[in-house]
Amino acid sequence: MSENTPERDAHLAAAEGALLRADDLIAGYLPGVNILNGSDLYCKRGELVGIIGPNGAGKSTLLKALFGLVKIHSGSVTLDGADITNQRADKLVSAGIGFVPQTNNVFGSLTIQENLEMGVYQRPKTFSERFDFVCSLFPTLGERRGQRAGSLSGGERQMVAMGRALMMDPSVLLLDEPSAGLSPVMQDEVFVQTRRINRAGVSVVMVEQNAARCLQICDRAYVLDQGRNAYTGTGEQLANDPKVIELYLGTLSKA
Amino acid sequence: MRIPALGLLSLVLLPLLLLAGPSHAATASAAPGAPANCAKADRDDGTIHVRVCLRDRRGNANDPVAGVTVRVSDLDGNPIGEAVSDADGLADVNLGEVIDVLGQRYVIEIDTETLPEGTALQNPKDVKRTTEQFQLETDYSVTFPIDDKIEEPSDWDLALNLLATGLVYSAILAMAALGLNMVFGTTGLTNFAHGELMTFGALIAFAIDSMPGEISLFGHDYSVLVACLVGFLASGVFGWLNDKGLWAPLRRRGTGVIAMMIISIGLSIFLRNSYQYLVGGENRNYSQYTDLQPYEIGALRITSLQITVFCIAIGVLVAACCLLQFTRLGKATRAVADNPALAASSGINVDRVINRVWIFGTALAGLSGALLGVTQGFNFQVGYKALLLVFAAVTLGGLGTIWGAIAGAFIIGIFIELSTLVVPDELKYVGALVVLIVVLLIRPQGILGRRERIG
Amino acid sequence: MNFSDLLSGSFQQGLGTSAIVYCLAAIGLNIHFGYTGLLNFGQAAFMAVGGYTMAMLVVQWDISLWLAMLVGLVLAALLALLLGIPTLRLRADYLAIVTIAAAEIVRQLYGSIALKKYFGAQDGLTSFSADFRALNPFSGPVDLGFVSWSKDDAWVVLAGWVTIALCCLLVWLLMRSPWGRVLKSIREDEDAVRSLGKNVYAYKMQALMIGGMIGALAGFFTALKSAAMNPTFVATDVTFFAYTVLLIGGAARVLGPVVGAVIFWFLLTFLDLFLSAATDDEGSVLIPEAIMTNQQASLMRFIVMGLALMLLMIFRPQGIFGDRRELAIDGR
Amino acid sequence: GCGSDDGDDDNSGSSGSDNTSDSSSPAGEKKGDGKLVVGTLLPQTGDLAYLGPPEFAGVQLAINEINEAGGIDGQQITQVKADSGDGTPDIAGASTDKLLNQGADVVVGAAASGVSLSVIDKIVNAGKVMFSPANTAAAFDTYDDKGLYFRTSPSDRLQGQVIGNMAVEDGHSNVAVMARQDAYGEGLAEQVKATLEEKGANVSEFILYNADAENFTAEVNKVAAAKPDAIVLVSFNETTKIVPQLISKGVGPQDAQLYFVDGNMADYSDQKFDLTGVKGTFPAPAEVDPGFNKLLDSVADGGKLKDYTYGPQAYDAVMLIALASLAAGDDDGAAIATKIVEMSKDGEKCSGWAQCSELVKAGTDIDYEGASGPTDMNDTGSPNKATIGIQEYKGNKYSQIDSVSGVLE
Amino acid sequence: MAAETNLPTNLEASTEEGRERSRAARAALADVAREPGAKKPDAILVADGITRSFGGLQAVDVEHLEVQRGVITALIGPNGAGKTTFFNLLTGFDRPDAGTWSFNGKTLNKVAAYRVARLGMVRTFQLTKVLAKLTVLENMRVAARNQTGERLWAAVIPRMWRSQETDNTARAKDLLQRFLLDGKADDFAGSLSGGQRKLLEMARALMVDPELVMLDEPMAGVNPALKQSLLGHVKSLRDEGRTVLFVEHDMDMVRDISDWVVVMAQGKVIAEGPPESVMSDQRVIDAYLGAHHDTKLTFEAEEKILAAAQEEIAEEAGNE
Ligand SMILES: Nc1ncnc2c1ncn2[C@@H]1O[C@H](COP(=O)(O)OP(=O)(O)OP(=O)(O)O)[C@@H](O)[C@H]1O
Ligand SMILES: Nc1ncnc2c1ncn2[C@@H]1O[C@H](COP(=O)(O)OP(=O)(O)OP(=O)(O)O)[C@@H](O)[C@H]1O
Ligand SMILES: [Mg+2]
Ligand SMILES: [Mg+2]
Repeated sequence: MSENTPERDAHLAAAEGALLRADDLIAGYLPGVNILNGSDLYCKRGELVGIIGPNGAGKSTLLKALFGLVKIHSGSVTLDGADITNQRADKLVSAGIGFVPQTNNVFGSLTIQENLEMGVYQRPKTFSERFDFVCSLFPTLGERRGQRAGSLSGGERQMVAMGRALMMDPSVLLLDEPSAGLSPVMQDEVFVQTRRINRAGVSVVMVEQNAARCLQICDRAYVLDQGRNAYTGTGEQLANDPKVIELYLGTLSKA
Repeated sequence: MRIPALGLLSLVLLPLLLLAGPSHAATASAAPGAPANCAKADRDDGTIHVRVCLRDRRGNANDPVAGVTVRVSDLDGNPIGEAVSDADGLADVNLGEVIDVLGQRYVIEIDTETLPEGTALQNPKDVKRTTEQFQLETDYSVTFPIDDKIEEPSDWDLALNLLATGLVYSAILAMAALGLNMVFGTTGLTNFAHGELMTFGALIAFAIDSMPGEISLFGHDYSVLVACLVGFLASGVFGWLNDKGLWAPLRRRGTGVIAMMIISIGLSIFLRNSYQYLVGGENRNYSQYTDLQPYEIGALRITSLQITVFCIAIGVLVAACCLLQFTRLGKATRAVADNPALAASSGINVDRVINRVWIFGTALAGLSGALLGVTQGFNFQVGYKALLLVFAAVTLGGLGTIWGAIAGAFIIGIFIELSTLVVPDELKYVGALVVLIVVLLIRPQGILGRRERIG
Repeated sequence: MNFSDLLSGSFQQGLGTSAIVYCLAAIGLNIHFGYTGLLNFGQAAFMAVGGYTMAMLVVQWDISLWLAMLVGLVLAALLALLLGIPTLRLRADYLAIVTIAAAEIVRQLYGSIALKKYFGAQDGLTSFSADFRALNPFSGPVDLGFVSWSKDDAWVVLAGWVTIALCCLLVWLLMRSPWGRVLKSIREDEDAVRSLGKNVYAYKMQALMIGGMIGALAGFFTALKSAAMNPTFVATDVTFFAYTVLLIGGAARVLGPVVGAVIFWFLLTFLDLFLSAATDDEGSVLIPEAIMTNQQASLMRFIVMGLALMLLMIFRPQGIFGDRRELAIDGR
Repeated sequence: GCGSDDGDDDNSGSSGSDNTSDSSSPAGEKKGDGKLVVGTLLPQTGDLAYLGPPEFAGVQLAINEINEAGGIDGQQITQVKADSGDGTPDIAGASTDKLLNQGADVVVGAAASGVSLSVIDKIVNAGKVMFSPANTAAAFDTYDDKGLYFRTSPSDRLQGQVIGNMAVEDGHSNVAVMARQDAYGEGLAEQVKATLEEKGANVSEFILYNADAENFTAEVNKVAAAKPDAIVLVSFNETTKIVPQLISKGVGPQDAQLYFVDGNMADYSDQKFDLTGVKGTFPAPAEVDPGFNKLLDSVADGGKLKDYTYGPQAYDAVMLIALASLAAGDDDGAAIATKIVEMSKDGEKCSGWAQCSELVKAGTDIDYEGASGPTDMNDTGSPNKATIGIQEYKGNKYSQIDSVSGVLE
Repeated sequence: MAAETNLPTNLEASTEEGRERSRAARAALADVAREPGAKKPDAILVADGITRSFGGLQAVDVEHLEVQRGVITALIGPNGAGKTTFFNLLTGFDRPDAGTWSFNGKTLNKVAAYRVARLGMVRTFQLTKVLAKLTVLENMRVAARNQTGERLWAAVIPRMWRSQETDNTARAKDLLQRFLLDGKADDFAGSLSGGQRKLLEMARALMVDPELVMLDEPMAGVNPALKQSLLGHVKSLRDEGRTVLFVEHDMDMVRDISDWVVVMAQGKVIAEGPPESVMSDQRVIDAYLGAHHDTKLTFEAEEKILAAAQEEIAEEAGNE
């Protein structure tokens, strides 16, 4: 679909051998309306990839498409060389992908503990060990394990959502705005932990609106606009690119 | 799974022995009514008589009372005839030719003075009968009961019996309610065809039962119970089919819950009429347990069938609840209920979980239908007629909550029975439905439901 | 088999008195469910109150039919109020059950022995339509070529379609107004609407009352079309079939109920005529008795009806007029 | 039977209600098309569907009998069928339209009084005869039916009296009455109760149950609590549900005298419970023809009937219609209507088509004696004389042991 | 019903007079004590002794709180501090166990949520509530208040509400443009992305023309560039004479636009004051901001943290 510019060629070349790789994705919710218009993405083993972009750019859609929750009309997704395009989500989970959606990311009628149990649904034996780990990150969750997630505050929900993904102990983690709604101290915690998990060998793709922060910690980042990759580069490159700053990052946080 | 299954087994096996017991021994018991020795005269002379049959029935006896005078007069008091009761206790007064008697009215009076020593009318003041216009070309029988005071049936005894039948019915209802609630809980579908799923179980059981031959175990005939079991299993398969053939493809297409609800209405119409197509419109009974004499425990009269059905139902309910509460599948169903996309993201095979729920839910419904059929006969509408109550039960308990469905079913089932102590029988459902409304007024989320958080 | 007879017979019902009743009931439901999202499964109750009030007042108290209708409308509105006060604060599913229950209660009360002297128990009420018939402009059967009605039916049909036209106009005006917009918003998210300063409860109540009063109109026609009122006319199923009618046409569309009702009755009659002709003992038997007897043919039309309803919802879940895009937005 | 539209359309055009009201118009002038078309509006679907088959069979039997004998003046009777449903959705109206469109001159039906009331206007205003084999509601006696409504099942007043009298005669003074709450059950049960009380018996429990109800356990519990020595059960097909429940509460047929009525007198051979000793009544001639039910079986759709309720009445309805048509020399509804009452009473007694039609052709005034009893009618078109057969069960089959005649004013 | 509003009529335009007034209001804050429950010179909203508990959890326990008219007040606090619950209580979406509060001097106890909104106190939801099957534009139109056409009788006579509708539409389009949603005006709101929903929610609240607008995390999930332009818009609200109370976790935004900050923790107000003073409050830093909140993480610093983390992991692995 998308014409092959030199940048794209370079990108494709670099994508060789990546763990998770999506090529020329075209996807959308309604027939005839494509939200993704040929976006590429790859994530190497152990890499932390950030995705930023304006609202409605298709960031969440991209993650959902990777995870089989949005129908891909054309293009392909591969995991470790194997084609996983339009695979059922639960299969992807067993293949080692974890996903934290942006909205509706907790089971409201289940307790916190049950929410976390869902994270290890396919490997219930590992529960207690992972549970201790997650509780050490978010002490509130441990204290309130019996509370129904539906009655939690926005930030607490976000913790549960993140906690559920961490329970999975995945090899690739897809995060959609994990820091949204969290207090600053918690946001720090999330970023640091994400990085830490990543360093421990987990490949991470994260969508963030806290763009400055995101670019700081990620190895590489994409700027997505109208369903296409507008810019790619390392976090540092993008964070200092004046165009990116003007169009996507704003100057507020630099002030 | 295994522990509940064992529990279920023991719960079911115990009362099965009851059913096999010699409950038929009582069949040839008490003679019906009183021996009618004031038998109709074999007379064909074109006259009409007044016949008064006097019997002393105090203390459950039934002795003819002889020598009592009975007078017949017209409305103006002109005497027409009188007679004295004979050795059979019969006093017979000839009124005359049919032609003359038809359209007339008479007064018939008993002379209490002539009653033998020690006897008295049940109602001493009730000594005179005024007839309507004669319309029948036959003798006119009259009675003046000589009997003990009528003892008012005790409300407590009645209530006890109502409670017992109510419990049995509730337990059956609860299975259906649980089945409905499981499906509602996981898919959000208000399944109007649930009644037909119940009927399906009953129908299969009926089909198995009507096959020639019987199924015996240790010399006892268990055909019907085996048929119910088959109905239960077949319903599970039917649930599987339902989901695979209809609901799963619909989910895949992203059909909304409302559209699905309407589809279920269509399915209900389709199935219900198909059943009638297949088996016709009459009530039918299964081959066993339609002539069980009750055990009498104090004032309580209860049959082995009722005990068995109750135990089976409770056993299944307990097993199902354990399954839902404590197993991974149970949690998965609740997760899927809550947020299917997220459940899939957690590695749950949503389709499979929903499929399981359909299997279990339908199996429960089918068993419930089969047991309904066993306790009160089969009809193509057996499930359909219960549907409103099942809905009421589920709502009353709280939509989507396991225990709620069961609690609701018991409240509705028992209330329907007990309410007849106060409301006319024809309105017994009205009472239960009013309770439903009242409860929802006080607790809008149902008895065990929870409030939602806003913001 | 004579197809022109089949068609004319089917049109007679498709445009006839029963279609009118279900159309009106569905218009009421459209306001409740289609636009406001109120899951009213007790439309039969409003029909019952309308029909019975009208019939009862004329029969027992001998007042004018028109006055009786007015009272019927008022009582239907009151029933809406009575049902609404407690239930409109509840979640939609609960409203559904409460209204089903209410419909059942109402029907059983009308049919009960206790109230026999007012409502005639299971016999129902008759001889109340003199005032209506007196105004009949037709003096003989009406033949439109492809379809004909007896004198009385023709009058009910005429009055019915005029009423429907007026109701549709009302719905059309209401739903394109800001008032209708608030209703649609309530259907989507009550809390959001509340936060914008709208009295959600009052709007829902208004919708329930208006839809209920249109339900009462359906009740009037139920009674007038057969000059009788009877508990079986307002059984729970009536509401389900009214929903069917509504969804065939497409919810939240002004003409949805009209198209739905015509199609529903046309199909139902067509199937009946066709199948019974096909299985009739005399004439040409298309389907041998071993496969389908005449009695089974009557069932077959409901079987096919059920199937048709399913298929329609599967392949055109938005109904004839609905907007597919709208369905793709998952409200849950 | 769809091909006769032309003739019928003309017909319905000219025989509107206007004509029927002055039915005194000179005879001799024929209004019909010469071909009697009998429409049947009986339940095939819904709650009362099980009542349909015997009624359809009764109609079919009569038509066969007449047609085999050469029809009415050489013209075969044709039948058009329609389903009256149970009111949900209300398809009786549509079915009636269908019958009228197909040129029915008379409509046999409906079974339920409520359904009949919902279509009576339509039928009589079209100038057609409506003849119900099963309606018992009092409302029809006073209904403005333009003289076109008839029925063969006698008002339940006689039957109620017979049961009441029988119960007292049998020596019972403590009787429970359990009846379905509808036009049929309620009317009959009220009469039973009145008769019992008039005769001094104590009606210890009087229960009207909702025929839609799923079970009758509460009702049966109440009956049992009253410890009656006899129970009158006024019900339809739900009898097979109620009897086992009565047994299970210790008030079954072996524990208390059970009385059945026309609605539930049936052959229960396929049931496991034992009805020996149960008595019952239904309108029947003094001497029953045991072969009649077999004949019904032979014409029933889909084999042997489960019961025969209202089958004879339906048969008699068609017979009376055909005889009236023969006597009037016309198949127009209004013309038939003027003769029906005449055929039913006062004259030379006859039964069966062969015998009666001969007499009619010879110009004799006949008194048709039906399969369901004397079928004498009063001027409102309801039976005013009836014979009630008293039946007793041996095993689960019954036979007539006696009969009682009665008259109604 | 229209009479319920106490709003000055010319709020629309951000007049010089308005700006002057808001400057005065801000200036008046200078003298206010920097302690929880401080008295404000011109309080639009006053809450007293409000408590709400869920089971054993005391979610809100506010002794006294005043919100100054005509300024932007931020409400911050750790997750689960009770901010949203407090909003719910104030706006009638939930009932407190105890307490009284008033808006513009009018006591709001037991006042229904929609009346609160009509009085001029409008809130948004943290978890957005868009009207999914209405278009974005319709979402906006619904919000306009005092619509004649929303009365049942007037609704059937289009003449009575046509012109008003035109005005509302124009205003709605204008707002949508400011929130970069004009391109989506005719799409169903249900098809918006997470951030777009936030924007619509805010735009819609403004469409009500409120005197006090309460935003619950309006910027969470909003793109930084857009956020920046929206800040200007929020500030202009103040200049129009409106009062803004918002909950936010983005400290840049709080610092940038708020005139006053209230800090909640565990249901209680623990600190109040201008942004700088509050953010240097040690308790606030401990409970909420965390050590790194203003030291922008440099890549080197980050690496250090990570190295420590890795060591930790290695240690853990060793322990097992
Ligand atoms: N309905 C409820 N049932 C039980 N607990 C509740 C309920 N609503 C809120 N809570 C609890 O009350 C506390 C305050 O919640 P609230 O939503 O007000 O927090 P918040 O300050 O808005 O947090 P955040 O910044 O994360 O949105 C939380 O701990 C939450 O779990
Ligand atoms: N369920 C849906 N149906 C139809 N359209 C949708 C749906 N979800 C999102 N869209 C549309 O797809 C586009 C991209 O949405 P997406 O959620 O991917 O954006 P995003 O980049 O994640 O934005 P944000 O930062 O605001 O979350 C938007 O224009 C939105 O309107
Ligand atoms: Mg997004
Ligand atoms: Mg919050």
